[in-house]
Amino acid sequence: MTVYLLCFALFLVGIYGIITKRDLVRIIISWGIMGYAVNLMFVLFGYKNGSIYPIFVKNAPVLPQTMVDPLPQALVLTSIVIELGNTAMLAALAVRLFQKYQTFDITKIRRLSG
Amino acid sequence: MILPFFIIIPLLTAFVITLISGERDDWAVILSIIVEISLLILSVFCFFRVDGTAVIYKMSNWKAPIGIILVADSLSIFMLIIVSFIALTSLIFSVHYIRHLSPSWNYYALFMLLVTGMNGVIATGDLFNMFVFVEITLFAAYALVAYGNRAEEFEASFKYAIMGSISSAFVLLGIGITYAMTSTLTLANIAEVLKQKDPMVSLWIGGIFLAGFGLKAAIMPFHAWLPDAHSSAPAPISAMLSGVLIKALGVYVLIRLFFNVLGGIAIFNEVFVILGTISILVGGFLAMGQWDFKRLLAYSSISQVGYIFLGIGLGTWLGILGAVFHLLNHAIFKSLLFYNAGSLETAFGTRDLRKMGNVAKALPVTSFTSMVASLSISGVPPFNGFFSKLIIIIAAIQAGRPIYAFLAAIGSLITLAYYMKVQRFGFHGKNILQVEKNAVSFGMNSAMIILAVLCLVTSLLIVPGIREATLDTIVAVIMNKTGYVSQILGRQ
Amino acid sequence: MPVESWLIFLLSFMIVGSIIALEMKDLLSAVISVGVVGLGVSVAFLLVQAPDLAVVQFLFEIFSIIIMVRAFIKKDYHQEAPSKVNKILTGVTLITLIAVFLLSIPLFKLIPTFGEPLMTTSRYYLENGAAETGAANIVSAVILDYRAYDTLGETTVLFTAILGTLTIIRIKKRAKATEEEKS
Amino acid sequence: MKQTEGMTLIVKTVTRISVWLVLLYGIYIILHGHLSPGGGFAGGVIIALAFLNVMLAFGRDFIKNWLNIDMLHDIDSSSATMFIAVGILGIAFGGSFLANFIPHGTLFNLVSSGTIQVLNIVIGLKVGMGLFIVVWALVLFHLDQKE
Repeated sequence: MTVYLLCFALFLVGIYGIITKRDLVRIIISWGIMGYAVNLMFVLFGYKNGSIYPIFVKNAPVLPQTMVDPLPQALVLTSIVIELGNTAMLAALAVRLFQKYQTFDITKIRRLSG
Repeated sequence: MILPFFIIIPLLTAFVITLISGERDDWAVILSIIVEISLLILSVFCFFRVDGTAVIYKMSNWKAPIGIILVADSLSIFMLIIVSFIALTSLIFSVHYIRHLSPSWNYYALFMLLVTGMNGVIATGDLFNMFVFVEITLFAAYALVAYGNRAEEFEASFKYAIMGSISSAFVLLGIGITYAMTSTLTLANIAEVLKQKDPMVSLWIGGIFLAGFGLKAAIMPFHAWLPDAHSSAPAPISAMLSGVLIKALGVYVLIRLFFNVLGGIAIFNEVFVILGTISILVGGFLAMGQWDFKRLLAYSSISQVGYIFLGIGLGTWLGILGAVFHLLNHAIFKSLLFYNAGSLETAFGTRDLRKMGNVAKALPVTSFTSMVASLSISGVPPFNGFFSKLIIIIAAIQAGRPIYAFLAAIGSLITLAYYMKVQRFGFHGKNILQVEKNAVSFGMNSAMIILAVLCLVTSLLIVPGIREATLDTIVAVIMNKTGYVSQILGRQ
Repeated sequence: MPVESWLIFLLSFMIVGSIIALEMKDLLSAVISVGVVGLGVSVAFLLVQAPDLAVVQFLFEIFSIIIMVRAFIKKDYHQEAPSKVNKILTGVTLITLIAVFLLSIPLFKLIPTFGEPLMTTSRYYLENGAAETGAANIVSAVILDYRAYDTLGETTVLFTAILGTLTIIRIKKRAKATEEEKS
Repeated sequence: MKQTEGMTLIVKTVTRISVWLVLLYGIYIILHGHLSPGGGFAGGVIIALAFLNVMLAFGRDFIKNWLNIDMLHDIDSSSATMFIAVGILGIAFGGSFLANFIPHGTLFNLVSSGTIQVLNIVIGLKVGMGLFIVVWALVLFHLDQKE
């Protein structure tokens, strides 16, 4: 149970980063940290004590009962790729914003009224 | 059997557009319009074929808990019709409009991916799959919001991207915890397993999903990103965002999760009612003070979505009927208003109501259709807005909550006030403005006329004869909460 | 139980690493230290018997560092001291986040304890995954046969991200390349 | 070889050998996706890193004529279309979308798990080309910045 709490703490560190930090790069970084925390927690849900990776090997027959849960691993593989796509788009947006506003400070990027 | 084609066809078009994309984008335009028309016909055909029971399609030939299933009951096909219809009108509108910004095939490929994402979210019966298709829709929306290459658009798109990523992180956290508790991902199985768990689990999962998908539906506490994103996007895209995206990604998913999966817990219904009413009032007040036409429309979207949440939160038959009907109406007249803003922008190059003048003579179609849209959004009798708001208010009174009914009525008056302001300044103002010759093309005008006609036609849905065939089947799906689960598990 | 104690050590290392990453003055070192946290996640995947994920996380971590460094390297940008308003905001957020953390402890008790997952559906994958799909690596079998539709969504997400990045950075396919030649 | 672009001579000679090994390793990971850890995604990134390695070592102009960038775009979109084509073939032969209709062959040997292997190769191509295009776009973007 403590492992899940530590993952949730890492998630909260990410939220802390997004709320308090002012420049774009740190916001992208803290979103990355949130993504790591969620992915890790998802895989930790699937771990079974004393069991091995879910790959059958030719000459070492392994009982399926002694294998880890493969489903969270498949889903987290997808969410890691989603995380990379998101980082790429946020980085592209931040670069264009720097080109237009000459700063990364989100408080100075205030062209939108209201 | 037709269900997967709602995702395959637009996805294949997006890939083919990127393959054949040359210098000019006319190929992309023709292809996407043909595809959109075929999707619309397909969805209307499906709506009358499905007779109340859910149609199940097993992906890659595996049963429900093992593989992924696509589920289509009348609620999801109703949403598919709205998505394809508004997408069709947006495409017709953007043929000429996008030539002003920067004509290239990217726009049409991303538009097709946006439609794929929404169709995927609506059709799927699997929790993680819904998350993946929500991500596709959001990525396409970020790129399209930043399509105009101006500084405000990058700023709006960055803020939208950050809010979207935070909500996706919450949704993924929710999916993780749901999987840990129920160890299955199909919505029907989750619902069945959650019944045996202690209710604290459902509350916790519901809370996280409310935070995640509430952010996408821009309910009151999470509405901050919507005015920036919807006002600085190109007009057809903000029509898609306001009219359809916050409904398909926000309202539809919350209905599916909180009614069919979690079985309509009383506390969350109460939360919907309270948040909905706050959205109506605050959205209305904020819209009063706006002079930028598109920002005013964005704020009014928040308050109109508040009506939908009020209707759903009541949980009674009439409340849900009003909410579903208002969902359809709002998609129509809000898209129409954004098209009007777009045509004003191309004609006069400004969105500020104070600078606009006597548009009635210069752009007759735009001013007439915007009058129709303003009347129907503020609930003037012959138009559709009046009936849906009336049903919600009556439902609130019947459900024994006169305060919310009263606040909803006030909200409707506020809407009337700021739309009259739009009409007085925007369309019948004093200063004469010269307009470029045929700035507003035939395509833009025809899109506006189609939607204006629809504002009148949809008010016929209230007639008892037609209502049974259409709206009642949808409300029946939402009302018998566990019906969805038993149909899917029953007919594996 | 070595695995749990190793994980607790690794997770606390990651929390400290990410706090350092956020508080660091220079942008580039912030990006690098988040990269270290990402590699920590990859090691944690190895501990939890997920080799597939460790490889993918490791490689994608390298790629996100390359993209971030490539995007932010040339920006000589120094950060001013945080204003008074910002200090109050940080204080308030810290208190609320700690409160949320303490409130969520009873909720995390509801989850089955670490190490005993209730594997109702995935028991099916393990028992007849190799027979039905013919793949020895069950994770690949799940990704590409049982839930192939997820992976189709996945490739579309990557395709949209790449198309979106190109649209935002305004690289049109052929037009840009020819223009480059001329200029 | 003009010495102006890219890194020092040592790096260039080493990369000239190591790039082919890295590419070979990436293809190995993709082909053995259903037997050993890693698969389409991991192998694709390795291929993208191999191209990146060449770009860093030999400089931008070398990579432009060594690797036709527009061809990468076409491979990217055509491999995505192939993924859907395999899915539609699944409808035709295997009953429903993305069904595994190719016979599975015997366990543990190389060509064995029907569409899983085909899809692995398609994803490997897609991820490899796509990710390199993203980095190439950022490079091109910085090129404009300088002018």
